[in-house]
Amino acid sequence: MAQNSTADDGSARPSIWRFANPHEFMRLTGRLLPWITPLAIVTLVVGLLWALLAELPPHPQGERVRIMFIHVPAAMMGINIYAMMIVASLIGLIRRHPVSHLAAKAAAPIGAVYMLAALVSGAFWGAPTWGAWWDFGDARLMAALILFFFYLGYIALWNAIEDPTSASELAAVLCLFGSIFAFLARYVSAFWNTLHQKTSLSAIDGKELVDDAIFVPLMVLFVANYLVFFVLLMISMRTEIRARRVQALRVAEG
Amino acid sequence: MRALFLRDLRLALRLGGGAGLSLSFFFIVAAVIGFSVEPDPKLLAQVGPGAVLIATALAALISLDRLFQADFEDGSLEQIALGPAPLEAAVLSKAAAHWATTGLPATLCAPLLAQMFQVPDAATLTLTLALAVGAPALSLTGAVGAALTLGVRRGGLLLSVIVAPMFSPTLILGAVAARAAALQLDPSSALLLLAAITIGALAIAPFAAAAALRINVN
Amino acid sequence: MRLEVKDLAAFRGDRRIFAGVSFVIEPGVAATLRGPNGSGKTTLLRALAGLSRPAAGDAVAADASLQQERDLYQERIAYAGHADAVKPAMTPREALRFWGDYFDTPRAELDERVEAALTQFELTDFADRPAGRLSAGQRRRTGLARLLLLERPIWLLDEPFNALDANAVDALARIIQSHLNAGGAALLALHGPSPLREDATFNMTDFTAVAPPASDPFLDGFDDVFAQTEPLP
Amino acid sequence: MVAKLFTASYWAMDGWGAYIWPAYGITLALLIGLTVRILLRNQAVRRELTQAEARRAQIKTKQGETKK
Repeated sequence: MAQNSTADDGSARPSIWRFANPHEFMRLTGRLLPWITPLAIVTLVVGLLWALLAELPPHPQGERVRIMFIHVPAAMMGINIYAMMIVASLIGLIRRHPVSHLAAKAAAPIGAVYMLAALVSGAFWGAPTWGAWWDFGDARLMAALILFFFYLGYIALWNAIEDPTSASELAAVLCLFGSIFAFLARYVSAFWNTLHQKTSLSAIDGKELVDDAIFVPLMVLFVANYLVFFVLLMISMRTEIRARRVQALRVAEG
Repeated sequence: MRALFLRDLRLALRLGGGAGLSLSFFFIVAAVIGFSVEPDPKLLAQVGPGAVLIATALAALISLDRLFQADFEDGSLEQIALGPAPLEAAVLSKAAAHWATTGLPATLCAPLLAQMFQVPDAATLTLTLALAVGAPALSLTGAVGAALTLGVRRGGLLLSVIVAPMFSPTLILGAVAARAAALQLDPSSALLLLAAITIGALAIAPFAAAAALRINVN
Repeated sequence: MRLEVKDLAAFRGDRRIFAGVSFVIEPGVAATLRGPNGSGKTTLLRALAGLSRPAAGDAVAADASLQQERDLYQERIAYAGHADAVKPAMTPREALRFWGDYFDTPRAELDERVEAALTQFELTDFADRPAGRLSAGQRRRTGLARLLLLERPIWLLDEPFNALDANAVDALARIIQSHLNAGGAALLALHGPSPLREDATFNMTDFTAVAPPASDPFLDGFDDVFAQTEPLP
Repeated sequence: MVAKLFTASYWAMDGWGAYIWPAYGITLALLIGLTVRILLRNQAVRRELTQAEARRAQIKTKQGETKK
């Protein structure tokens, strides 16, 4: 954990942390949003139509591969957003920049929703394939479930604490400390397979997806989801910054 | 640091009957799981290790809420922070006291409980070993959760939501070790990883908890 | 031991409590800190005790600076806040023995020093009764008795005299005076008159800044961005 | 390519349609729900902010008058 004993002077340095100043961030995102939002929508629509309408090559899974077009990007987003939150929390603690704390706070609900989507689509993939909606032995599904709980805990901690500065630092500590166990959960639940071999989600989806007809729409959906994430993140952060502004004004009056 | 550990133990013995209360809770939870499962021996043998692990985790979780809260309310936490020993050491001794009143008694009583569930001897031995190695990790991660939710009124529920996912690796590996032993497979890899998690928690949890305490105590 | 405070400032969340706090307390002096409730007396004492991180400025105890050598600095400070840090289930004797041991009082002298502290604060006749059954005044005295065990040169006391009866106040005043005569220093946050000679008095009102904090990133230099009503979210 | 949409066999998806469509449906519903929630909160906070800014402007003008 970073021990930040020296007081940071908080002035906006003309370095790459420029966007960390709330004022700069609002101006920057104000220019960015108008063109990135339509791009995100278009890419998403194209990706989805492609995934649903594409002629699939012969595949043992047959049509069920189409669920992969939803499950894999969602799971990836769920995991990558948590990684982004770890970085934002670290920057927030070390450089003491409130905006990066707000980035982590704004990203959490989005990550939680993506993780939930991954779980749901995973269950819908599992039901026809193994005949069970949920498999506690499947490492990827277990890791997704545990990470989803971390998201809920993180969001709950933010809402439970009034003072925004201590809330952001405590949430950052939780995010950083929790990340160790989120990472561990990914590999620990694979241990069940050492007891008895059976095919599971994690076993198959790596290899079969390399085929071009599947790979390209998958990539388009990846890019689409990242764009959607950035748009939602920027809007949420602008909301959070305004909320902090309202709080600061109220305190200054008070 | 030793002074704080001994004080917490003495207080635990004097106030909540020390290990007695958490031990009775441990047995109650395991018994309740026993009730709610068909008493067929083969099924019980499989559920047994799970029951013991769940009972241990819940016994730890229940008493985490007051770990720092009591000292925070009467001002002792401030004085502890001002003491010569670093806050990380104080967290370590409090987590050790918590383990001594919840994790340790559960580990000692696990064989007895495993017999009630007719768990085969090999699995009982491995389960007890897994608890002995894994239970401290529950107290250490729990201490971080308790420090994080210090400022929250009635933070008990929030504490559980935050800490339960952190218990998952230890609980999964405990179950895997017991199950492997029951199937006459080699449980050592699971036990070794359990030890690794506890050592990792030993190294990191005090710093995370101390950082959270410093934020909350200011 | 000399305590020098240089331009200390502290925040509570976004609000600036005080700024530019500078004063010096020479050895043998008991300074009094006055000011209305909520003016930051407790926040200043806690910042000087190293419990909360000041936003700016520094405090130096003899040669140890709060910002740079926090541990060395804290070894020179004894802080007694509103809460007495006494466990209801522990008796005064046990509490003092624990705090003495925790603050590294040599084991040999511990019992002797605990007894001395108990007698000085007139706690001997109920030293073995659980603190939960003691009166507020008696618990307060047990908390303050900890100061004698610690042998720290600088005492930061937050309204030490409230909940104490007349002769307890005199006893405490005598103890603080002997601490001063031994070259120690003290800073007392007080409401009423001080039973000690008031060598120096500082008032929080001269340190409380009225203007909103200058370096709050969410307040300053923000007006133009919000003035125009953007169509954007 | 689009004509395919109207053939029943397309929707059946070799019998797996009962799993594929709900998967897409729920995922999209979650995403849309999230977006709506974010936009609603954005609007609410913006309204709150304009009020706070207006109050602040009033206080500033009042202070301005008392100084004159």
